[in-house]
Amino acid sequence: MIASLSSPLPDCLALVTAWLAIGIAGLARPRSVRYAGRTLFVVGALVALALAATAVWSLIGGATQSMVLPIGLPDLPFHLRLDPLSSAFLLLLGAAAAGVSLFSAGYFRDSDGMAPGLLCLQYHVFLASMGLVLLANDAYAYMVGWELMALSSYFLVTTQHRIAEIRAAGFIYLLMAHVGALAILLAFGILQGGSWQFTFDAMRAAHLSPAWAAGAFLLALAGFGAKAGLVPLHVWLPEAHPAAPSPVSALLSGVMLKTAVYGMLRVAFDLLGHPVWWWGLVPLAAGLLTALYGVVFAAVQTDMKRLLAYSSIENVGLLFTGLGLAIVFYGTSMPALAALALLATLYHSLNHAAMKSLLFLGTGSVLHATGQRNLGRLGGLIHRMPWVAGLTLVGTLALAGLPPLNGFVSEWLLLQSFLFADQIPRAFVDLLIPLGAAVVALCAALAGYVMVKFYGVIFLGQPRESSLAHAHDCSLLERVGLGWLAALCLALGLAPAQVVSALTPVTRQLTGSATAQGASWWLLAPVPARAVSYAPLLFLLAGAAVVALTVLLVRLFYHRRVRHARPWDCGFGEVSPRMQDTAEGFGQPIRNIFQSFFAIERELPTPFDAAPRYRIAIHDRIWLGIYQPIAGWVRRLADVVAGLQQGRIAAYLLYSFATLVLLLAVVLAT
Amino acid sequence: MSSSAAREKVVTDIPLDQQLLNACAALLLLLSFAMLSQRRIVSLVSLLAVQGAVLAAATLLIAWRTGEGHLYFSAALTIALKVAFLPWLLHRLIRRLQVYWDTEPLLNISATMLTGIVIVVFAFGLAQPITHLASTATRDAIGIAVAVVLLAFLMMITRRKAMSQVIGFLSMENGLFFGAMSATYGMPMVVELGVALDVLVAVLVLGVFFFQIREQFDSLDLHHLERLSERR
Amino acid sequence: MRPGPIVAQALEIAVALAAAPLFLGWVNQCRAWLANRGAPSMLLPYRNIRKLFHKDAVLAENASPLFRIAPYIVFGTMVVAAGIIPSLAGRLPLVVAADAIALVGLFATARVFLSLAAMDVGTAFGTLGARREMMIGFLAEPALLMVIFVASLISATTALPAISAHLASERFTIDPSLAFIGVAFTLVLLAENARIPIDNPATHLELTMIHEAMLLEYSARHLALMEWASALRLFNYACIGFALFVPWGIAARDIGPFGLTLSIPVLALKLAAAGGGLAVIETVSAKLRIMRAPEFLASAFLFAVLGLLVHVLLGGA
Amino acid sequence: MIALSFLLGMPAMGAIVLSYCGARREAPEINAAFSLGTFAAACVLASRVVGHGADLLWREEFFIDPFNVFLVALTAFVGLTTALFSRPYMRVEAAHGKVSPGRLRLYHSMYQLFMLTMLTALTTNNMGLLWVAMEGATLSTVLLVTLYRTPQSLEAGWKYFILCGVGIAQALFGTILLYFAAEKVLGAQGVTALLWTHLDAVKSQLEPAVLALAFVFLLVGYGTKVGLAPLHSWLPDAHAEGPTPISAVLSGLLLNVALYAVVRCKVLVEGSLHSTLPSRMLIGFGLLSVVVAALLLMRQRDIKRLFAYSSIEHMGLATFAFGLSGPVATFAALLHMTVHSLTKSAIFFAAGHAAQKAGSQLMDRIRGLLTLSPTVGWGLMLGALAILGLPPFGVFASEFLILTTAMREQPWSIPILLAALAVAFAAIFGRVQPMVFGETEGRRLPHAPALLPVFAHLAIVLLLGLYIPPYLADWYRAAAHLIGGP
Repeated sequence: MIASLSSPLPDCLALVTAWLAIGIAGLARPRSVRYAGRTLFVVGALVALALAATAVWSLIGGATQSMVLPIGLPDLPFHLRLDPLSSAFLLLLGAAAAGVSLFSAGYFRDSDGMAPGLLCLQYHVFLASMGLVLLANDAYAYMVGWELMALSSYFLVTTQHRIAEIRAAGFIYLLMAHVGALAILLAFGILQGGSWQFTFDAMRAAHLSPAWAAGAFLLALAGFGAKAGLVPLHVWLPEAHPAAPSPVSALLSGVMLKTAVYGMLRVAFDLLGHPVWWWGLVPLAAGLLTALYGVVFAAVQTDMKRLLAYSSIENVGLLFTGLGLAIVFYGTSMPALAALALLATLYHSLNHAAMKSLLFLGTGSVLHATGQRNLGRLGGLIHRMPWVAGLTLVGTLALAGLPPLNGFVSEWLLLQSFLFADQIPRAFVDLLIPLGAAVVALCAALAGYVMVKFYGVIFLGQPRESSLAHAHDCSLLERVGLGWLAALCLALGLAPAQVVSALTPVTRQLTGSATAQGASWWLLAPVPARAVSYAPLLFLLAGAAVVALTVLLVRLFYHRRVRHARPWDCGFGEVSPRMQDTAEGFGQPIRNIFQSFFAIERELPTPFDAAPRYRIAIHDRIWLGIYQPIAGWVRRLADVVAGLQQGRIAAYLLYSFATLVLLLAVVLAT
Repeated sequence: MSSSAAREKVVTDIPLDQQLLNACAALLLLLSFAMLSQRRIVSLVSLLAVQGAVLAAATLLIAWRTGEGHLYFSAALTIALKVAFLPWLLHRLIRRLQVYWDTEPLLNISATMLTGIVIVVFAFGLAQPITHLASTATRDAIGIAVAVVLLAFLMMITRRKAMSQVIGFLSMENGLFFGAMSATYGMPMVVELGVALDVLVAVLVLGVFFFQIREQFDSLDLHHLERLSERR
Repeated sequence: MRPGPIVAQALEIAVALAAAPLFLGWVNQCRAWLANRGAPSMLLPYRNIRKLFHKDAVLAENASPLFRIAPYIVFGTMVVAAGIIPSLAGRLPLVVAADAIALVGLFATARVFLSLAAMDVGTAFGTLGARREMMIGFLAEPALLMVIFVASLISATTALPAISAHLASERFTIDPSLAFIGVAFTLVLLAENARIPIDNPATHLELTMIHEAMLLEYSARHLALMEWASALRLFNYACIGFALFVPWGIAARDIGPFGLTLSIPVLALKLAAAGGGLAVIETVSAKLRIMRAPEFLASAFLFAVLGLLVHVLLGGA
Repeated sequence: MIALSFLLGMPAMGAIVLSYCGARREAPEINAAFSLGTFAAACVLASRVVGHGADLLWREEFFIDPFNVFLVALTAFVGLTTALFSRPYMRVEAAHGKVSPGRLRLYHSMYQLFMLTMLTALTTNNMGLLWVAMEGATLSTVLLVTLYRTPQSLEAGWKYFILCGVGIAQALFGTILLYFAAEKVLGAQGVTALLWTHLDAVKSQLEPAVLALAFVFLLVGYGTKVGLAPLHSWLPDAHAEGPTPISAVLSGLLLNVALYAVVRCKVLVEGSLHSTLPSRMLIGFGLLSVVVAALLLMRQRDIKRLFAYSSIEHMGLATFAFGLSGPVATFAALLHMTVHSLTKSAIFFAAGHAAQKAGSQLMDRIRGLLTLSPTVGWGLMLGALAILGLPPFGVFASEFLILTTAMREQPWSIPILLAALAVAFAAIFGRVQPMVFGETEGRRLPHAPALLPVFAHLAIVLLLGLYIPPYLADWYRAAAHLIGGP
């Protein structure tokens, strides 16, 4: 049936290649902002839109297509495949990249450390490599795309390479990415199952013993977890995301993290075929831990991009929670529920792509306008930057998980799927998993806290620095980019039924089942047996009607007189910006309540200090407790080995001699 | 065990040439031990020359016994290179560079000797499977060849002077040559020539080296050459 | 849709709008009585609101549009919530729009806007109030969600009318977990509505106040809407409590005139009792230091989680 | 036949010619011209093999089969590009007064001689000649390592000489044992008993006990030249202290050829032993080398030393892969040899320029290359990323195959490999990044770097990562078949 249609896979391939071409075209005039920045990025955005459209079309078609390219290894040319799962993530890529590219077209300046042409190349290679990851149907193509993605994004992260911290961030990023990639590679090594065919088709057909299969699953989880920022493999994320230019942070957070989710879904449901239920407990537990860890750390950050980065960790945690839940359900023969949990994961991936990209772009505009990332030096920007403030508010509310925006929908779906966890026919597990719902609820509420802090400190209140008075709103292209993403947030929030039905082919592909969808186009009712429903449009209309009616009535019966005066503040005389809560202050309750999560380093002034200074630094216990000791061990081991290489030729001869004698002895013994 | 077996054979029906050959082998081993214990570099060179001479004698013996023409050539080469040229060159170098004594070796002499004996036992054990298979008259000498090689190795490890290390290296070459001789009556001619050429060039290069080292450090003591290391 | 349900829906909202200040007045009256003071009129909240509507609005110079919109949004969300919660009848048109989880989301929306508005002017008290409100929020919200979660597990749905219908039908077979979540819910209700022991609605003492601190910059009609919204919030919470714990008397199926006329007096009765109970709790407990508030709410959260465990352990099978 | 005479004759002539005129101003060009001639001959030879298949020449003393032909082509190619690179590089060294005209003559002459030994070692069918050529390779380069006559270079040269000399002596003993075993089967004519093709034909009849011992000697001998831990100690010193072009050819060619010798031996021994003992030894040496090199990488301060250790690591990986046996792993190992050789020499080119610009080989002194000279900076960065196994470069392709194979065949080795690769990555990348990126006080140097070799190599490595031409793939397959069995 697909053969008769003109085919979306070649179209996708062409679009991905077009990205590459755009990137290379950037080298033609590498120094020209107008050419490489303004023009090519807009073209790239159009390609992204086309890709999103193709993906939607393919998703609706619901069929699977594959092809083979004449490049790659001799026995392993690049295999490509477009199926509902990859279509869904291509849609995510295209939709988010469109907004980010438009924004970038207006964002990149000449002074950003790297020539615009090079940026353009790396940026579009990054996009194209993500496309390749999503289209790949063999391990080699997948890994090439995967590592290329890491590499190109590394260069983007280190755009401002003259700053030592940014270099350090780039280093740890690429290191973790590489180690993770090795783990994934090894997982593929298991998955090929002795057939030495590294195509995904062969892996689907391979039969693995339970131990091997579990090994592959866990390796894949480690690899993809490292890319996604799953605790304790998250350490690179809060360093790299803030270091990157904002549009890149947006792509990293919004899109690249999702490729890890894609990979995990691909391996667990597609390549392994029949995940065992207890496998799901690992991502479930890790996801819950990650979510809580991320959001708690987000709440105490003072750098706006770090805050968002930690919030990304939280959301990744939620994604893996949903994924784990889906595996548990699927493994215990409850495919319909697995489909529900999977739906929550997919939906949240889309949501997070839209809202986190939006927020990172918003911080980019703020950064350009003020030169500040530190929350302690921002404030009151809603007056100077109304566009950015307005559009960012949408993202903020969405990320806080408030109805009727999109963040709430996926949260709702996730909680709904948790509601069935007590039916899992495994003793004790049915008791433990519902507790996960409590963690999810806590994280969702904390996310609200974080977002109020984020928005309130940056945009509301009084400017904390006098220089902020010169802040300017963003350019037109940036507005368009932000607007596109905000519109996505709204659309995803208000039309859940449509999104769910579009995602149904994916859940059907992976679990063989699908969530039921009620007949009403405005009503999301995935579990008909339970008569639960959510209709954001109705909801919004009712709310809007009430508000409108209130405004109308108030004006009708009373008046609309307004006087302006100095803030009252309980009659306190002078109101200065320094009297507002700082970012540290806003995080104080969280610091107290979740004290055990942090390694806090405080510097408190004594009462007699002439110039009192209060400083607080919050460190990651995992970094201090796991990574630093490992580095220490390796260094000590290196010292030992280096001691053997001591410069004396007699010793070296002795090594040769000993080796010879040892090997001879071995041979004699056998 | 090998020595006792050999002795038994000596008493019985071993032909003279083979007895002579075994004597050569024993001599070689003895010379190796002598080199291991010798601290005077001039004497070391002399011992090396003697070792070369014994080697040449053994080669001639084998050549006479088997009638293989190329072995005569080999013997001639050995005499020219290892008895005449190399010792001459080394003596010249010693005189030019004024290095007559090695300093105290890294391992004291008696310990070195003890280790040497262990090595000889090991080498004989090692040679067992080869000896069993060899059809040559000289097969019992294979173990000795291995021992000579390993003893030269040991000597290189324990010495502190560049010069004595080189002598150890050449002694090792001798052991190898003897091994080839006793196991297979020598290698094909092309190879033999190549090996000889290599040894020659090696010694020439070494000579150049000595002058360079001497020029740089005013001594040939190896402790100058222990800077490049991974220790900090 | 037939006109019947829409009329019923409108009626429910109207009742909520009207009854909310009255309920607040009733609670205050009870408290005064219990404290042996002369009680103000039950209608005082109405008078206050009316007075405020008449006044000129005074805005801080640096207030942003967000500050002016917020009261309408907060008020609007509370009204919509009132339309969703089955206070009088079950199957009303708005009910399908949101289940209990969405309801929690709705409350969160109101809270976020309230806090953002409080931060807008940039005064010390505003931000302080916002921070404390969010702190209480992030602890109370999951507790409330857990309460609803347990109820949902019991009744296998998250739609509030269905939950209350299910609970109402389960006559006298009390699920032990309900006791736990009942306690949790009460604690959340107290915290979320700025009651003692977390907050004192009657004080403007800077160091202890939460809710009032956020409203300091508001005046006139904006303040009126905010006050009305908080009255509505209390009312909504009370009605959620009724739906979960005293689910009788709600017109589950029949939303005709008869069912409604029956359920209005029942609701009034429940409100009266609840107001009295609330006043008693507030009178006998002392205001907590703000640092203790997290412990208070954490215990609410833990009670709810315990309820969950008890349910899965005992009731689930 | 003629092509082979040219292949070996070109460098031989070059060595003679340059020993007379190697100090002239145009000597670098002459050097490059001879290398070009060699490369052309290699191309002709390769195309003949494509056309006619394997070939025995000159009374079977020399042969061309799929295994060595691609190494010949590779060697000639890297020889050519290194000659091109050394043109500006050595000029600058001479201009800085680091080398006198006499030494320049020695350098050029020995360079060609080294190429001759390499090509001889590759093309000879005679295991004895192979040994001679390997020893010749040491001798021709040892004086090049000490070209600068600094104390360090003398020390490095001495260690190189002694350790490799002793090592190779063991290989000679191994060869003797091999001959001894072969003589039994092939007769004592002494003509054919050392010819690899003949040995290969009768390998199953060779005496296993002798061959096992022979293999130990050969492995220790040639393994010293491969730089397998713990025999590797000479390698970093020699690489770091010699002139950069020599580091490039040592790393890119000598190690390959030594490994080639090991593998030739392994084929014979494994055929005789019918056991996996040789493979297990290779696996052990490979793993140990990877681990030791990775740990020592952590402590490097000298840029060339750093990449010398990286060579040990990669040779270890290739050895490991040969040890895994089987067509896939062997294919991967051959590919790894190729791409490592190309990448590493490219890195040495870039590192040489970088050190020249900074006036020091210490990495702490090399900063902000991207500002000083973007092309050198990018060359070094891309080269380092390539050698670290990031796609789409070819090293990734081979590591992909090696790791996936190891995962199935020797899963116990995986944690070790993984940890070592991670440590190596951190060590190298952590060093390269601040050299390429960051601020610098240095000024741009007037002379233009020789970038064609760097980017030509990287381009080929990139190509091999994405597309291996069919004839090359066929060679690899045929070679893998030859070595690893079906």
